[in-house]
Amino acid sequence: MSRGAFRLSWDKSILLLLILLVLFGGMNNEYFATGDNVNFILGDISEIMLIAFPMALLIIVKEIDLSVASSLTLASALCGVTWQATGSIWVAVLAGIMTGVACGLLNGLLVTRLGLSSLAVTIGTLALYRGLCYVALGDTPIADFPTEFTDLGYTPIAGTFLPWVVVPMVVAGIVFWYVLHGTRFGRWLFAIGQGDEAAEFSGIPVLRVKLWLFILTGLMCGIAGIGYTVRFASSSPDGALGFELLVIAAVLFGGVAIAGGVGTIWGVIAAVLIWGFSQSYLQLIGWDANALVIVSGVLLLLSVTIPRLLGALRESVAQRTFRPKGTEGAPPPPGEGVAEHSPAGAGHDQGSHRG
Amino acid sequence: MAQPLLRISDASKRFGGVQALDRASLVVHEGEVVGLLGENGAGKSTLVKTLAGLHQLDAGVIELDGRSFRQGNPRLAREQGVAIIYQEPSLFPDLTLAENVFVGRQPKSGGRVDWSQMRARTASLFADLGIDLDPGRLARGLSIADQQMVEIVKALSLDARLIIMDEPSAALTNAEVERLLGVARRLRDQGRGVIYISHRLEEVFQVCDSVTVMRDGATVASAPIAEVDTAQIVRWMVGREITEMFPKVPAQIGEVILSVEGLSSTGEFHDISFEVRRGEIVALAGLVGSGRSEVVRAIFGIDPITSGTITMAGTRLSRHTPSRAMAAGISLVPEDRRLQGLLMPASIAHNTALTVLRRLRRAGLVRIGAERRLAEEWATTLRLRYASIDDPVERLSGGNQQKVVLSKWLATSPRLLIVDEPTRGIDVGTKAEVHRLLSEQAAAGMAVLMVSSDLPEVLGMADRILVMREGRLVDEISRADATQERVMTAAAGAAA
Amino acid sequence: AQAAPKSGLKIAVIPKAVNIGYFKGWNDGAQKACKELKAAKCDYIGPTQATGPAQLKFINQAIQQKYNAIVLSAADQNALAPALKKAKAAGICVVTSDADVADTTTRAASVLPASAQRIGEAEVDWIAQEIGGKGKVAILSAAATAANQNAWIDFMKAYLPKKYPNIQLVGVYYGDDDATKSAQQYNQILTEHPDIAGIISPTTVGIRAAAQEKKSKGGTVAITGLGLPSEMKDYVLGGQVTKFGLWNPIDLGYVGTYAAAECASSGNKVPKSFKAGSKTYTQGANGVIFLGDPATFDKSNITKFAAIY
Amino acid sequence: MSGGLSRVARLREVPVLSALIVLLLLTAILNPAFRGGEGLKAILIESALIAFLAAGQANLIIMRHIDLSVSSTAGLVSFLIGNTSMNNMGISVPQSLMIAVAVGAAVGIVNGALVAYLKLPSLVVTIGTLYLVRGIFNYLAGGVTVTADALPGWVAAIGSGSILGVPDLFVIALILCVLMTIVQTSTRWGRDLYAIGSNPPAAARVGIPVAHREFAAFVLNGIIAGLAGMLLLFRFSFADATAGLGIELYVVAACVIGGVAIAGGVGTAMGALIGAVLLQAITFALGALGVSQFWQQAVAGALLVLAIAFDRIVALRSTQRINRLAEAPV
Ligand SMILES: Nc1ncnc2c1ncn2[C@@H]1O[C@H](COP(=O)(O)OP(=O)(O)OP(=O)(O)O)[C@@H](O)[C@H]1O
Ligand SMILES: Nc1ncnc2c1ncn2[C@@H]1O[C@H](COP(=O)(O)OP(=O)(O)OP(=O)(O)O)[C@@H](O)[C@H]1O
Ligand SMILES: [Mg+2]
Ligand SMILES: [Mg+2]
Repeated sequence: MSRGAFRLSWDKSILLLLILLVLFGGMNNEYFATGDNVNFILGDISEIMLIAFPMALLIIVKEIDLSVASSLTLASALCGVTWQATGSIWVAVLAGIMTGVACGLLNGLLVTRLGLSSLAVTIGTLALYRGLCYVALGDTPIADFPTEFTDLGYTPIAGTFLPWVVVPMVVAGIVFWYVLHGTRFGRWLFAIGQGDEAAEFSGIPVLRVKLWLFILTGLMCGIAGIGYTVRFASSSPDGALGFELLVIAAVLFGGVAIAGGVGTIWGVIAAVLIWGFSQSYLQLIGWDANALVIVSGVLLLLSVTIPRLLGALRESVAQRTFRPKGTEGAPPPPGEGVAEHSPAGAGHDQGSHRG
Repeated sequence: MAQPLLRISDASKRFGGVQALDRASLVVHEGEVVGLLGENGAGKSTLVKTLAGLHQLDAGVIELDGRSFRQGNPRLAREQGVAIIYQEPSLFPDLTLAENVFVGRQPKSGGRVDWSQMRARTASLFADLGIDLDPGRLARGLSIADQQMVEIVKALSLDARLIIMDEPSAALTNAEVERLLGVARRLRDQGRGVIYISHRLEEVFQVCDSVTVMRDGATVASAPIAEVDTAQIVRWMVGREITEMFPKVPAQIGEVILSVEGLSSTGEFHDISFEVRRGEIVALAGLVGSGRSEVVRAIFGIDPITSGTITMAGTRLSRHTPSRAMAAGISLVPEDRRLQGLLMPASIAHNTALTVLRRLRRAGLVRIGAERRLAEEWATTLRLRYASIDDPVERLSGGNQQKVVLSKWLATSPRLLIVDEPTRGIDVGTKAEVHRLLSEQAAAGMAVLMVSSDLPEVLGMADRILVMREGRLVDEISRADATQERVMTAAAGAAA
Repeated sequence: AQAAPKSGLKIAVIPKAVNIGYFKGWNDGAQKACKELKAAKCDYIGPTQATGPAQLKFINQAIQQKYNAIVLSAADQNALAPALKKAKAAGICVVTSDADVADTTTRAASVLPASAQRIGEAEVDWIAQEIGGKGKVAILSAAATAANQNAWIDFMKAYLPKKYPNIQLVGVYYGDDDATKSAQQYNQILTEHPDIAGIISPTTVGIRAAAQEKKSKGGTVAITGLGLPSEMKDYVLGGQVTKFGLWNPIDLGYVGTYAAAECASSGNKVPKSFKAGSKTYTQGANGVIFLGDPATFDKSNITKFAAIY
Repeated sequence: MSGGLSRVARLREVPVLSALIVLLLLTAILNPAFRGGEGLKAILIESALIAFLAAGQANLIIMRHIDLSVSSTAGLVSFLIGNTSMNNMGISVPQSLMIAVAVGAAVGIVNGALVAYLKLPSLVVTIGTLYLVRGIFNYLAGGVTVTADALPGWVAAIGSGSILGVPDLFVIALILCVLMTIVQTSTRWGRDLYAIGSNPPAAARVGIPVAHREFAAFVLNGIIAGLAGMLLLFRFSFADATAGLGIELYVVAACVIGGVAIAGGVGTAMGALIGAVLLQAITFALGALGVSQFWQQAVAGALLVLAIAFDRIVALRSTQRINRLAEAPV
């Protein structure tokens, strides 16, 4: 028999949760579902979203990048410094993005060429890049950007309530979704996460793929760094502090397994949106900042606990229901090709596997 | 007859949708080696894992020494006198060999772990089995054969009443297998019970006192060894006759496909030169550690080489990587299927299609339907036992996993198929199928390079045999001249 | 000429961070003003981390919930500009209190303790007095980007060579307003300059950390700067610190809230001069209202003030 | 500590220790002010807290786990003890210990239960409890600050005391690390941790109660984090809502530098302690060498990366050498 046309996996559940949240919030708080507030929320989550995409890919291949907040800030810093030096905002934006790419490249080279653990390396570069921000900016943040540039941070796209940062977010969302779930490269990523040696033996250039992922992460940090500069109309060396754990938390909340090999882009999108909308809603109904921090923690814990408990439940039901022997399960509906957030995927070890 | 050491009756166990054990039974007496046989996926490992405390039966009775056996905990199983050598070696790479042997029950003195006593006891166990390894070295980097030997020592050190060996010989070559059989006999003579699982029937006849055959999770027959022959066992196992073990199809041997010249890799192998032709099956024989796997890994571009050339169909391969090797038409079925061959948590479909995704794309997107169809076709061709094509391969039995690795590489339609121990852990029925498949592929014009430690397989399948010893090519034997003695002599050197 | 503030206003009181002791006092002042003004509500909302981006959420909250006015201690002088522009466009009066923003057009007025020059020079005078006008001095500041501190430090640097040529400034150290980091920086100063005579710490976290380190390790280095009397009492009585100063955060919050209410009641402009409680305050250049010189604390008055803030 | 493994363990720590010594010597040569021993003392004081926490963290990293919630736990404990003392005009040592152990164990039990028995990934769980505990902590603390005058005398006494010239705080951390190293290298419980980290499924097969070990190590680490909260209070005689913020990554960094590899199965608490000292020594040495404030963090970061790379290379070399020696004919 068919296994049911629709299997409620974690990433789909939170998509549902997101819709419920928006409906519920809109009905219960007059300020919540206004265009203006949505504009703000989308701007507020934009950096997390932009970096969560490549971070999801990195975690799928069992790597991680803790230096993203520092890379973002360094990109913003170099954007500012270049703006002051050249007076051309285009050159400055390019310099910022290239800085991000350079940060990612260094991480990638250290991890793939020297075979170091990415968790350890990026704790190191986290400090390094942050230090370079201070070297670049000293004690004076740069804030004399042209107003046309910084106005992009709060004027909506003409005729809508959407902020301009929605553009890179949507583009990135589509590109990442396409690459991860549709292409051969995406399959490679899952393969590397599920067994990197076997992937190597299958002709996948594992190290090169990982290097590209780190560079991609750097690129997205660079873009997010520009967004950050715009939204806060300044480059400051102490921006985005503690942001890395937020990004990772969002990615994991979105159903990407820290043990690698499992994850979806829509799960990540839903997770980041839920985080943004729920924080806004709770704030609007009067919860204080401490409560919001607690909610972040609880959400994260639930994101791993619920699928595990559901998985256990499903297993025990499967044990009891009789399934005739030799019956081959009918193929699930098309479009189900991606690995789901299964209990097996959320394995308990986060270190790299080896033989 | 005296009360048996072990009596299992009506054992049933279900994994999700798979009935792994279906009222199976097994009896082992003191001083007896019982051969437990059956096709891949018949339930042998599941049955013995229950004895090891890893699984708990859904139904059934286990009696050890007339007392009810307490299931479900490895420590408990050990305390009740059961030791097991698992099908897949599982050592701790960061611990020393001595600690690997005694892990979880390290000898203590004064409340602290007594390292020197542990080393000494391991050294004496090693000496007992003629193992030439330092108990103080780390397990990391040990060859599969050596890992298997440490596993054996680990089980022996337990001083158990019932010792289970789940395909212990799969990774070993003849000399080590001999030693292993010696150990089994000695255990029997000491009055212990031994369960010996193997797909190599000749070993079973050498060492076992009786055989029990399983099929589809049930016990189909049990008999003293003297009352059965190979044909009978095979009939019980697969439910039909197997007419020919090595169905070699005569093939037209054509032009040179692979040509290797002066291939060297420091510390691994030296000055290897040979050719493989279209339609030809060339076997690479030798003892464990002779460097055969290294050579084929280098040809596939996994390991770097220090000098020499690799030429495929007249084109010299440079800056060699696995993807370039694949582009040149080379496929490699690696020796360690769990680590190198398969993505264990991924589905059968994903594993099968991984090597041919390029072909399955439309507009840059992988077609999921085509992927699944491809996998199903290969599953049918190789008679894979599976529930759903979307099931993770980790749920398959060892032999069925090996079939998935084979389909994954045959799907690439390679010009040169390299297989490293292709039938390790595969049951007789499937083995014959694999042989037939290799032979057919060769007949259809594929060149095959086969690394194998299974001498009958080498002799039965190869058109030409290359023998390696200590990283060098020492002999080349044509099919007509090949005998067991000649291969062994070349492999072991003058000393043998 | 001044209209009485209308009652029933909704005012958001946003500190740099809700869990810094200093802002408790600041908020006390704001709440006192609110009661006097009969405001509908004065909500003390703010982040747990003192950064501009974290404050942004709360400015947005005030905009969404249509507060009439915001009293803000800006954690970042630049990063809030876009948000404040938005608030202005939404018709909300923003008055900065305690810490101002760089772009003064984005807020209606600012209530500050004293001019940066006065504060910087006063601290230099305190240390010079204690070390006898000569020797090595270091500054233990908050974050390298802290706008207030940087402004004061600039004036200190200009004033020192002019007034006290025998005092040598050996460096500025940044403790990031973090107890751990500040203590570490104190030790760093002493390691690098064992002959250091004095340390100026123009931040409550820094001066307290320095005093605590001196108390636990002993030593003769003179410490002064800006600190909360309640946090410093022990060290003044214990002799680690002779004299330090601070304005009254309660007053800052109090006057800031009055200014915000005035603004919201009189067409989004803070009147040139207005009354808060019994005193009248007048705007200076750029809409800045100074409360006056910082108060100084020593053995004679610390116990009294420690009970207040 | 005889036998092969402790030989390897010691070898893993040699490179870090030599890097530390070279760094200290170099600094002392270049800056005379550093020679007085005050610099060394300052380094030891600053590294004590990180080293103390690293002792518990090492157990987890050895098992391929991680606990990022320690900073929140330590902060909460330091505040609770301080606040209790402030409200009750003082607090006794046993009372403080009780708070530390109770809070630490509570957090440890939550982490441990979720990781060990529900088999949830520890990184996710402990980022979750990091936020959760920090949120509760901030909620309780609000804007309250606990100052030195509200604390009993023994707090300051331990914080500023020293034994034979070595700061008390460091002595406490050292004792814990030595004890933990003995547990790790010479008890079955400790050896089980290495087996689990080296090959988790195999550990279950040889009958090691993997979940119980994981649970116990998390609870132990929670308790150590709780006790670290006391150290935090000793150190600063002060507590507010920011106590301990952000130190979790330093703890992990100390372990990694000290040879406790993220991939599991290797390293000891002593190594982590040396790593913690090296981490602080880098910062102090840069200052003493006159590196500008703005460059210091960048250079420290670069050195951190170098240390990680260096340790990795040396570790590879020594493993290879040992195996070569072992394979040589006897
Ligand atoms: N943990 C598990 N989860 C799900 N199914 C399992 C599990 N272990 C075994 N099975 C299934 O149970 C059946 C019996 O497997 P088992 O490993 O016992 O076979 P086997 O006789 O040892 O085969 P082989 O000779 O290939 O090793 C197979 O169909 C296998 O897929
Ligand atoms: N995957 C591996 N990783 C690291 N070292 C390996 C690996 N495989 C083999 N080796 C090492 O290379 C040596 C040569 O073993 P190799 O497997 O090449 O021999 P072989 O002749 O192919 O024997 P086998 O029958 O085991 O395949 C072994 O002693 C082992 O130490
Ligand atoms: Mg089996
Ligand atoms: Mg081999």
